Amino acid sequence: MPGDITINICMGTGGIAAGGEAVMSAFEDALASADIAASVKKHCAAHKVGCRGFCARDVLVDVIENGGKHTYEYIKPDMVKRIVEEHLAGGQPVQEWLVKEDYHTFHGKQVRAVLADCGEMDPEDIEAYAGRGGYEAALKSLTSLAPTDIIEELKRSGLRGRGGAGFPTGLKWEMARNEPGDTKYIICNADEGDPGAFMDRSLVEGNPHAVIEGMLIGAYAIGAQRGYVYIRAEYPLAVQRLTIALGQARERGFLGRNIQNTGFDFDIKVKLGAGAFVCGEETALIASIEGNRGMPRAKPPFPAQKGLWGKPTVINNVETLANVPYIMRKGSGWFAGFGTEKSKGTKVFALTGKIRNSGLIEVPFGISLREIIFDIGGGIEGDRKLKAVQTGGPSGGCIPASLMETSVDYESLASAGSIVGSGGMVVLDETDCMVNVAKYFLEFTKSESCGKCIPCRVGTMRLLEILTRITSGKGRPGDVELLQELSEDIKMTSLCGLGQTAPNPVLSTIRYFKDEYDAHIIERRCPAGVCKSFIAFTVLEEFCKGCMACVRVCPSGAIVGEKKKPHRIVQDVCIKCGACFATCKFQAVRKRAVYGEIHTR
Amino acid sequence: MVRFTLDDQEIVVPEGITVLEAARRSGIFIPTLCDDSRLEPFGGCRLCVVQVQGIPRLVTACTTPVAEGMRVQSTNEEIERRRRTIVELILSDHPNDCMVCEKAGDCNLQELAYFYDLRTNRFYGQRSQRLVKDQNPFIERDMEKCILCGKCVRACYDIQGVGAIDFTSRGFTAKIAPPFEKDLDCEFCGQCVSVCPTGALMSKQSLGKGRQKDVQEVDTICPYCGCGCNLTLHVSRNEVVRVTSRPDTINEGWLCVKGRFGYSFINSPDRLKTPLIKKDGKFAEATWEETFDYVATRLGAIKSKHGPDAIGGLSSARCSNEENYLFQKFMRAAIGTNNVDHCARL
Amino acid sequence: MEQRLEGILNNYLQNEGNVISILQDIENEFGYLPEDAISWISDRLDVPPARFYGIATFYSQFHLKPRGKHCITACTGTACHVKGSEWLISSLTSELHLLPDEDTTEDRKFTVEKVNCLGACSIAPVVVIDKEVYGKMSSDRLMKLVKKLEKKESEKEKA
Amino acid sequence: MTNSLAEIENNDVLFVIGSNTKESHPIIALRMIKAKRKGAKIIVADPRRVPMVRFADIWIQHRPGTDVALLNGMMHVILKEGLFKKDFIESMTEGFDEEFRKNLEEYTPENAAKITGAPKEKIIEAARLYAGSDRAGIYYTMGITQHAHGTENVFSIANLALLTGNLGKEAAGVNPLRGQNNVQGSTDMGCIPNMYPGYQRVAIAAIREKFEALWKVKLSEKEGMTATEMIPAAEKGSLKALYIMGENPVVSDPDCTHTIKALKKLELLVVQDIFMTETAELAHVVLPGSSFAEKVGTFTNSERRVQRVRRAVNSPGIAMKDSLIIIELSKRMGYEMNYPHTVEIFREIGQVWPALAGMSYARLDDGGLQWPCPTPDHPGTQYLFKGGFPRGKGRFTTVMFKPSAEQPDQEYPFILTTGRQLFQYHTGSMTRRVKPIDAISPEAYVEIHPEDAGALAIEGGSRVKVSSRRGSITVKAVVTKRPAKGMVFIPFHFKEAAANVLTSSTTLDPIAKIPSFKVSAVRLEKA
Repeated sequence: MPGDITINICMGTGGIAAGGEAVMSAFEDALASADIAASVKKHCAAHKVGCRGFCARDVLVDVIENGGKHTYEYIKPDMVKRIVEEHLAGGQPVQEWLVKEDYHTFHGKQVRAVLADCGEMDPEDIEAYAGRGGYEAALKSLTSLAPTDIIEELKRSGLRGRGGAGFPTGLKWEMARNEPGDTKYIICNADEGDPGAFMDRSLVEGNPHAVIEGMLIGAYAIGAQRGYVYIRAEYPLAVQRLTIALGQARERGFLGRNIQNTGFDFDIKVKLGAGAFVCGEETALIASIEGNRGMPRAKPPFPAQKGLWGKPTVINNVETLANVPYIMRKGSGWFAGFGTEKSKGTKVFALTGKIRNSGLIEVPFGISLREIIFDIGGGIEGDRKLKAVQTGGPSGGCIPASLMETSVDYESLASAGSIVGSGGMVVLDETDCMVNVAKYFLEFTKSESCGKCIPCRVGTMRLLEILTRITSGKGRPGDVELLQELSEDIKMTSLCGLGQTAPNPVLSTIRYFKDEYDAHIIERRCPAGVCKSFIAFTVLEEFCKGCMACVRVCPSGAIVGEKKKPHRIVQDVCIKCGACFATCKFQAVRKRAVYGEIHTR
Repeated sequence: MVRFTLDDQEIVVPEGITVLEAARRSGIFIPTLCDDSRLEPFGGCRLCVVQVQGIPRLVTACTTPVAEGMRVQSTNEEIERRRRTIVELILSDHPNDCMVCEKAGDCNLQELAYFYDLRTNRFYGQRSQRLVKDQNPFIERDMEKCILCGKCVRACYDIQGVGAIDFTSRGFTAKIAPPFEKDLDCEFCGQCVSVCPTGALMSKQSLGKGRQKDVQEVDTICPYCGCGCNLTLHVSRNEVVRVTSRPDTINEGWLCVKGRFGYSFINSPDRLKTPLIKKDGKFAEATWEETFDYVATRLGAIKSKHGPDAIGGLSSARCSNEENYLFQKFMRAAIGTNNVDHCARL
Repeated sequence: MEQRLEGILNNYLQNEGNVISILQDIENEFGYLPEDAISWISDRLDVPPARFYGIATFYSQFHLKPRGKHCITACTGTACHVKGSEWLISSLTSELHLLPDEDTTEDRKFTVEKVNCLGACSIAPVVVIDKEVYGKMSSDRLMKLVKKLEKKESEKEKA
Repeated sequence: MTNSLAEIENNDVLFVIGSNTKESHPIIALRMIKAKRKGAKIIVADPRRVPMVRFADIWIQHRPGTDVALLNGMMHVILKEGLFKKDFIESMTEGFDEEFRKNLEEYTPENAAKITGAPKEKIIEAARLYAGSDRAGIYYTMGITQHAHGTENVFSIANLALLTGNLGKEAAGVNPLRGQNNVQGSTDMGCIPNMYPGYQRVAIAAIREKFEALWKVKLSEKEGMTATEMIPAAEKGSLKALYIMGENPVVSDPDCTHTIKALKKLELLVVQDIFMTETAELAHVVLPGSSFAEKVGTFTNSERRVQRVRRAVNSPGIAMKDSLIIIELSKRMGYEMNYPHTVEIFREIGQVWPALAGMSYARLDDGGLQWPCPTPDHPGTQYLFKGGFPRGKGRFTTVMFKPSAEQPDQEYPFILTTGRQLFQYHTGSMTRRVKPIDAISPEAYVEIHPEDAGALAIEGGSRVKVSSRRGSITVKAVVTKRPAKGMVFIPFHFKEAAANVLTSSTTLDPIAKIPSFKVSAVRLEKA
């Protein structure tokens, strides 16, 4: 029963980690307490909602009354009682806990199209979704549209795959539809493996029904009877909400036999990933659903021709599918109204890293990086200098601060040496070492390579080895050129997208930050002070108060000293973990550069 | 039939075949380490990359079906440069001990290293850690030499239907191993040995008995069951040291454990070397003359005393047609009886 | 063991699962994949054990050795990485005296593992201890949490 | 085989009955697996869980010796459901009469299930699958033939193929797989007591006269004895001399004790072999012959393909080519054979048997040829009975199920089946001298079902004494679900624990004289 007052509590993974559940039960307790119950409770309902986007401020709580909305940030359970008493019962919002100006600028330049319902309703309640127009599009599609109409409408909308490659969705569906055969499949790829990305998790947690509805429409359009959601097991909450939503959709007749009396049969199964990044690649994902090692195979044949169990199969990313019901409901014109000529609509990004307002954002294509970072993101943490933005995860690249006017769309980011990718956007500042960043991504792709093809299996290892020797002071002249040559060979000859894009972080950092590579190789220093071989931690005696704080946190026992006397770090024992540096309240622990070893061949 | 252009040459091939197969039929060489036309295409070694007009990246000839009007370039400076890097990468994770390797002279990888003139390597680095010891009696598994072409896995799984080995782990640590990396325990058909392009899988019985250039190959037929598999005996110093089979035969080059590994009885010290005549319950060596006379005299005596039907002959299903023909002719024409049979019923 | 495996097998046969889902069930049931369990199931399904082994070693979710009692998972996603997850991990392995290539302490009390990304990048760096998510982690705080667990364990031992 | 090995992969149904193909014909099994990969369905009927079962869509585990009941049951279903090929039966066959149909009536799936112990649903399913296919091949071996009623089993199989028209066309047929490399050739060459080379009957005067003219000698009119008749004749004393070339009956023939006793009675036993076999040890004279690698000639495989054998190494010592030994002996027996080279012999074979007339060593060089190949330009015959049968029409034979002669009883409660295993070959004289093979398969064993083993408190790996009415042996126990309950299996390759100590030499098939190796009654005890 919706009451006059609605309380929405953010309960995505971020919200829960910040204590969302405790806040929720605090509200329930407070509302149940005798004196409140009489006056307020019967008008009041507390809901858990999906990700609100601004995860950095969790737990976020909305109080909505008579259409007016007040949002509280950083809410802890012990604050709830006062909100209930003063705001709910007394009608006076607790001013000092409400969100500040930056909360509004965070939202100012965003367009919430696919995220429209995310964070505004209880994701575990199909009625909440239906109440906001959910499943109207599916109903319309199944009852009054021909499959080809749907495909045409999608083509008109200009929707392109949100998983990374940006292939036009309508075309993909058309290919699968035109393949002969009675058995076809639609798969939702929720194996969000890019580090630094959580768009799909947030969508499935916040609005699982939109994904299901998108799959239903897609299934009808291509003629599939069976769908799969391949989702990471690392996302337990998303899996749980999705499973609940599937059950509800089945109960309400949107899945199963003879859907809404249209004679159309379709059902969806959840398949849990088992921890392999490469399974985000279509053919590897299929192999994994079939119960095999997730090793990709060559295309053609494309999955739309020969996919799961050899049948025509469409694989769409979560965000792509979640867009479908909104496009079908609001029209292709509405969708195409956002974005640029070639990149239509909006895109969800996970804005993270050294950014003040990190969180989940949705922006129209064509917005500039500067607007995202400085207007929405509020600039760099601690007022340090922006160095670069990493987009597209391990397949993407780093765009330097000088190119912040770059428009965010498929083509512009590609020409800047990166990609839109699935939507990870990690902001890097002056304390980040770009060689280390490249090495980080190669470490990632090397350990996620399936091992099937040689350029990726051996090539990424060799790239990593070269990067490792550069960051550990053993770089050789010519290493940068060798990295470039090998990178090109790997890109051109690898079997699947993982290998074909694995060298991108190397190439783009060389392209924009060659000076940092040179500094490591020639000058033997790490300008950002990140690479352990080039730094040492020391205690400045004049600042040290002898408080023993660093001695306590040092995991390797490298700090010696007595109470009230200056401490000392034994360099041979120090593992350079930085714990002391982070702990010292008096800035007595200093990081200094050391020269690298003399290079020998 | 499909018409397409390969290196500026117009070629007509049956529908559905791969660019690699089409090139082979046209006599155009494209290097590969993981392809075998009897196995499903794998696309793992990437050496057969070619340029197809309209596709920005290189594609593998082994997995790309020929399409009408396709324009394919099988070689040029760029393609060869990339192929060379791939071989270089393989060698950077390989023991490169060709001078003592059993496979030298018959090794596809060695050939490619020679072809691309890889005297030095830009990429020497960590080598993958793989098991070398395997106590099984048949197959030497020197997995350090494995390049993960997966031919053995495909042969074991798809052709032999066994699946004794599979890819394990992933990325640089990937390897091919029996479950839990124990010793190989399988049908020991040796299909894996026959498809291995390097010295990773070898027959233990053949080790040190002569490299390929030292042996003479003789094609013949297997002496065991009735499949009639074609064998190629590898002979060195009057000894059969290895058995292989050609892929263009009725058994498509596949053999079983007996056919591939069961040959050493030929050179067994137990072989009968001279005729033997039993005297006082003991065998004594005899010359052929003595022996023939002995047998003919005894047979003649029995024949004249008891008639030819007191003599019988059992021929052998392991002897040739010619021998069997002579044997029955001997029984019927020389002895004069139809008492001749063989072991068809056993 | 057989009884538990029988249950897993029935569940698989009823829900048309695949080899991976069987392994996931075994991992959930036993905390790792015991060799005997794989042999048993491979025999029952007539699927070569090599295939199970190949899959088990491909996906990082599966473990062939028993895990520690407490599982500490450090996220190494990009956001966590740039916020110092590497330093968190080196302090962890140092504190628990883990050798390189080792993820479980000798007494099987602790397992330290990395995960590519938990998708909770806004609260980076993230560490999960026994399934509870901790955001904005510092090595100081992490050491305190670990030491608390260690203390609890040694007290239990004494008692 | 009526059809060819290469055709197997184009079958859409394969009915494998009484054949442990994966172990006894490993490479033929690969073709079957290939067929499966290409979408074929496989039916395996075998009392044991042979490795081929892994690839089977339907596995019928019937009791040993109940094949006729199973096949008749299938035909009952095919008749009742109208799945038979009327046109084919009318135009190509005879004997599809009242008697034949009437006989099948009693083999309802229920009755067949009762006799065979296999569930009736599987019998029905297999019947429908086989009859529903246009390209269905039957593959069988000794599991069908080595019975006291082996010939009837074979007739039954032929009936099934005729009923569904799966004969005389590509990728179908009735395909017995031959167990030894040239067993086909030995038969083709007339090493059988009632036929000259090329299946030409001794009893027909015109044929005999033809051979007399060719061989320039008077030939005996009397059909001879089979191998299984010669041994009792030796024991009785009517056979005085035996010349054995490349055979080891002591180990391979039923009832070893009896075989040894019989051979010892001979006045002259001549054994020609490459090893001192158990049989050779009993001989008066041993002639050292040549192995396959030391001679030229031809072998004929299961699919009637004649292929070239080539010399690779020299024979050891003064061992001689087997053909030369025969030629020399013949000369001394007063019958001159004149063949300067082996090719001359092959040419003569072509003269006596038209099916090989078109072949020459040169033509055989490239992969061999399948007989019949009557002329030098004939491409060989891929499958038999295209457009008709040699006798005019294919004949249905009414076959009734007969229980095996030796049934288990209280004293001997288990059914013993003997047979081959993957690593060894026949009597082991070759394979057991190959070190790695001996390492992997060093000794004889008996396969026992776990429930039977449990009841007798027999543990895997322990020694078991297996006894029959003929004798007893002691072997290692292998406890496995491979055999059905109540059944045990012993491979016959191992002379030191010869399975043929247990088998019977008296329960022969009345027509083919084949021993009943698949059903003997035995008792098990802990040793």
